[in-house]
Amino acid sequence: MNLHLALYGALRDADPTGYLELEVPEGCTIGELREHLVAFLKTHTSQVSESAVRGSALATTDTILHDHDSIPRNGELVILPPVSGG
Amino acid sequence: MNLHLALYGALRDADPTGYLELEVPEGCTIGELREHLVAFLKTHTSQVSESAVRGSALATTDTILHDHDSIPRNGELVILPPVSGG
Amino acid sequence: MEDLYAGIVDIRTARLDPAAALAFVSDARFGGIALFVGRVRNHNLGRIVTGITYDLFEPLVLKTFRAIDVRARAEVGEPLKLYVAHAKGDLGLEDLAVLVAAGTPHRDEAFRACRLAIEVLKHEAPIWKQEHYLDGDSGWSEGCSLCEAAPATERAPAGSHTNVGHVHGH
Amino acid sequence: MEDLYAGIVDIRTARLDPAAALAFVSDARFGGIALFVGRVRNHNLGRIVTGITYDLFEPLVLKTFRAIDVRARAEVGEPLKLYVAHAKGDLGLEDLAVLVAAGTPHRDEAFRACRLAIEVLKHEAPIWKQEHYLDGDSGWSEGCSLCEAAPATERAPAGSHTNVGHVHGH
Repeated sequence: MNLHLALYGALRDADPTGYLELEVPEGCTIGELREHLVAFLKTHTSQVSESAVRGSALATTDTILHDHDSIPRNGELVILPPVSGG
Repeated sequence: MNLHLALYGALRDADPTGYLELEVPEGCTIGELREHLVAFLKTHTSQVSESAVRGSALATTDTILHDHDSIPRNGELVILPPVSGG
Repeated sequence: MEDLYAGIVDIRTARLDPAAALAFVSDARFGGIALFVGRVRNHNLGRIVTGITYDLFEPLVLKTFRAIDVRARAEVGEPLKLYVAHAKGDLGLEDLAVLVAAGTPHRDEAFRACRLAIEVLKHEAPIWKQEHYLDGDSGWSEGCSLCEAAPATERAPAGSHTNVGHVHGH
Repeated sequence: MEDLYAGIVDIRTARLDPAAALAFVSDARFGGIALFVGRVRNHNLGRIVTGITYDLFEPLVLKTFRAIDVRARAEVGEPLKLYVAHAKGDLGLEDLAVLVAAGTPHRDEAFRACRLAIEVLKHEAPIWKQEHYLDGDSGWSEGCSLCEAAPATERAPAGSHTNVGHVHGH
């Protein structure tokens, strides 16, 4: 399935458009998606550290997803790197 | 010696003038003065509780005095009942 | 939820307003108000800072602010009024980045609610800080991973553990 | 002492001003500001309150505020800006009674300095509160005896013990 991943914070440096398009196998979990993302960003950009990706949460606009959760049907996700507000 | 004791807080109820005049023996300490004050107020007013007087500190305009301190030569003192600011 | 104000202020159109925060949490029942103001300071980790860009994922930021409110009520009890607002966009030196205010009958609850709110905000709200330095360089701050702990939005309020004792440099 | 503002405000001529407190403790070096506002609330110990008269022994109040500043610097370190002000006279409901603000580089120091200042103020400053009730009665609040502990003005700042853990109902 094709995913649309919105980028925030340090991960904005991964692509100037503010999002990534990524193809993953059907039935992929959030944990597996993160591994695909690590591999994809290694070839796609040198601007983002692997640790930032591994420390990132994946979320819908409504809630943070756990590693064992499945990917939402609409393929719309947000990548939330480690936070530093305030 | 003759003392002029300025009244604050609950001790203002001891005298509407805002101060007391009290005669104490020469060489009297602050601790002894407090006992004179307890005795004096028992006869002078029913508006002030003994515990309020016993819980009061005696001070100059500059500093709080301890029980073993002597009374300042000018006879000017302030009685500070338990505090409740803020 | 009229006892909570949760807001995001775009620096291009408005400023965080401490007077508005104090007014919101004021109440005839309340004797104590605690306010925290976070501002852009001129240095960090030995470098001279000239500004900060804040990036927010707004839907989850607002959801986190509402979760903070639930946790604060569970921790300090009612009545409580809480104001939580964060700036977004390109902030200059001394601009206000965050405001948290809590009003309660007594001061201890106000301090505790205010502290809890700013700690949870800093650790769990999806907000990112990019510092701009005097030499023209910029960098996104090291932050707290949202993977490490269940976020505020998923925690049970009662008996939940606050991060108040867990103070980072950021 | 330009890093301390210590004030007494006569309610007949002026009001405590949180904006002035925040402005005083703001500094380009500081990322965190904590403010406490004490207001006259409409009840105490089950009685409906209509106002409070504050009586102050001003010379020692100001000396206590300066001693609070010394202790706060010893506890949280420099740099620190501190604002401490109390109202005097006949206050109505919701009038501001006390303002304490602390500005520091990071938030933890700001919270700690602010809390220390209000706790020491409440326990050691010669200020007295007379509550006025709906039924026309009035009463001076039970307070903290200045005899029981060495007052702030006589304590050594280094290693001194704060009363922050010792929270009364008042």
